[in-house]
Amino acid sequence: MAAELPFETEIDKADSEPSFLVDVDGFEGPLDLLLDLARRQKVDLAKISVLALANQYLAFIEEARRVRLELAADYLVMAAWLAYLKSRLLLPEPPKNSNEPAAADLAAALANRLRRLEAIRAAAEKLVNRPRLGRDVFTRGSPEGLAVLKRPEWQASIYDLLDAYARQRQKAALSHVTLKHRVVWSLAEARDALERLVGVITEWTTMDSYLTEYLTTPETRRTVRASTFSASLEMVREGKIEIRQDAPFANIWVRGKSGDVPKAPETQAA
Amino acid sequence: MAETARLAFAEETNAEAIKADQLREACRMAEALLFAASDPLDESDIAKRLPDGVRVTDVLQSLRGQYEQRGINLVKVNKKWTFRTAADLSWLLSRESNEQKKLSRAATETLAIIAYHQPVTRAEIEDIRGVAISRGSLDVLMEAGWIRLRGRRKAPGRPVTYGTTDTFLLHFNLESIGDLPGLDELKSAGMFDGRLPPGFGVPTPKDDAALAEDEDPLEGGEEADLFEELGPVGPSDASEAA
Amino acid sequence: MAETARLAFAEETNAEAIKADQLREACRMAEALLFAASDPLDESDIAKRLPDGVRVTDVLQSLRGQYEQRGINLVKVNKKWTFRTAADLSWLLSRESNEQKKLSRAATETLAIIAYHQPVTRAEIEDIRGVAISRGSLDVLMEAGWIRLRGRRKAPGRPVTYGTTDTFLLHFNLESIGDLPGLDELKSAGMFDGRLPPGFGVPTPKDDAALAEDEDPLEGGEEADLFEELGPVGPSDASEAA
Repeated sequence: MAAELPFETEIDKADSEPSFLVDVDGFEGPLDLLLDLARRQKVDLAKISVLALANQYLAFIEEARRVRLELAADYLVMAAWLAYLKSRLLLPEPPKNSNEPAAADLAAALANRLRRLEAIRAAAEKLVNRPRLGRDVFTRGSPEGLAVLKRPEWQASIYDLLDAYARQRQKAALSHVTLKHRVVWSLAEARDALERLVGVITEWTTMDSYLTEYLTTPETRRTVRASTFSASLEMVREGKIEIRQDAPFANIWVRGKSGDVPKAPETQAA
Repeated sequence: MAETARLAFAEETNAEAIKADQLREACRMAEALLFAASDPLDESDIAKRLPDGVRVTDVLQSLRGQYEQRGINLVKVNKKWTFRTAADLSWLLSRESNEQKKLSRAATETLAIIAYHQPVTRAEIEDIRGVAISRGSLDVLMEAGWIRLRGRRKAPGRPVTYGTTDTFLLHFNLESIGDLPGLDELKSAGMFDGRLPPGFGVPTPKDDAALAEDEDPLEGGEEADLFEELGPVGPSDASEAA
Repeated sequence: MAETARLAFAEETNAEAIKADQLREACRMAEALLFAASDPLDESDIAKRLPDGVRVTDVLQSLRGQYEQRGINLVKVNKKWTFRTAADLSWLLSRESNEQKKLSRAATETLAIIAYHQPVTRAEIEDIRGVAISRGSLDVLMEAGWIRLRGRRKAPGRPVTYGTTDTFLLHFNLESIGDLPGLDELKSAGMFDGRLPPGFGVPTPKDDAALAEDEDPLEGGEEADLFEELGPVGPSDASEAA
């Protein structure tokens, strides 16, 4: 308690100062407010009178209440704590063996917090006032940039290669089988060919000899014969040609019916 | 005798001349690289592109010296090198168009606390300021790329620890975190006792990628999630941060 | 008399020193301006920002001289000034790095056909594949150094014939092209299933440098032109090749 005495005069002075502006908006919390109040004592924070500070803070809160200013809860919590601290500072120290911390220690801890806040504020000030990139100092306006050219290194394994080859060949081989379409002579084709040929031949001729040109493979032979025979029957009906067959599976004979030759009876042809 | 001595001397000076030539050429190369690069270059990246037989540190020290008095300077930030305009010419170059948003007081103080006390938890920041940090302050600092989530404190609740980034050093022209202004004053003031946990009291800021003894790593992908989890930015926060 | 002369001289040297200082400072300023500018600067733009009493041409000439031997040079382009990396160092600014890429399926298939059926024309490859080959596939194979233009087929249109290279053998670890497995080996390796039509065969690949009987040589310098003539690589080709 004795340690606090030298500051009594200061406390009075501080108390007698005109009341503060009740404007809590400008403060970043109770600690900020306390720091501001402490600065008004115009002494080193190490030598601050915590008791005076507590009084000032409590007076501030009182004033705020008087004008019915809404205060954030943490301001009130701090007020309650400071009221407690104040009472501890004013009352005689409890016996040494008590579990409660000494009032002087509590006061010192508060002073330390204020000093710490002040110190970090000073540091923050110095930090943000350094020459800053994009505000005070600048990097090159148009750097060419360092390019890394990516050169592809193609990778494939022999397995990939063989697999790809076999798969393609197999696919192609199988698709050839399925896609192979049968050659079919249409009736119209057969008739066209027959009409062209009978114009020049008036003698009996085997049908196959008309068709030598088209009978190239066994497969085509079948379709050409079938279609030609069908077409020839149609042309016989129209009286354009005559056909005859001497025996089953024998050659079929064909001859054109020239316009001036009188029409043979149809039965003759069969 | 005299002859051999003379020859040896001649050889020596010759070797020195060659070495000087080599250094000069390496300087040209480093210079070109640093000028062309759009970001600060790692010493090792520069070394890779320099000819064998020259030490990259020699080259960079020499270059830094050559540019010391010029309108552009070579600066080192956490082992990375970059050219910058000289700080004293800031008046000449300030661009209005490029004006940066002024940091709020809350954001400035939060940044300073993170810078000087890192690795530091949110609760510790709030303890120093005596007030809760708004989401907006952390958002702004995170967005600027100046702070990052480092890990989790090995303590009840495993709170996230914050630290600064290389971008922070770059932006504030600091060669390393040890160059923070006023660090000595803060240390000698010895005021980091108070109610902070033991071990927090010695303010040697660390922005090592390596975690501190009392830090655990963040889990994979946690970083993004964590930041999200801080909650949406409210209008009041945003206005404070601006 | 002597005294005044001495004074005058002192004054003169003093004035000169001041002038030199002024020029040096103006150089610093111009240097910083040119460095930070995102575009080349007009002389008049620079002049506007320099202190009165210095001639911008003096400053720029002096700067140009100072940077002449350095890794970056001050150059005048279209009446505007800018810093440029020294031309002899431009090779430094790009570094090649190999990037391993898997060959696309289309390219692999094309390569396989060329390997087995060489000398083979594009039309023949397409006939076997049943699909048109994209320019990209041939490009990639050519770029990889695995295929080459061999000659021209003695046939209508004289189409170019393709074959494989030694690089191809090296990459696929083949001692010679004859080491490519034949039909029986492919069958026993399970590459073909049993449903092969009768008469199905796999050619015995040959990559002789000597032209085949039905091949004509390419004319001199034709190789490069031919490749060009295939037309530009379209984006779709490129993506297929990747």
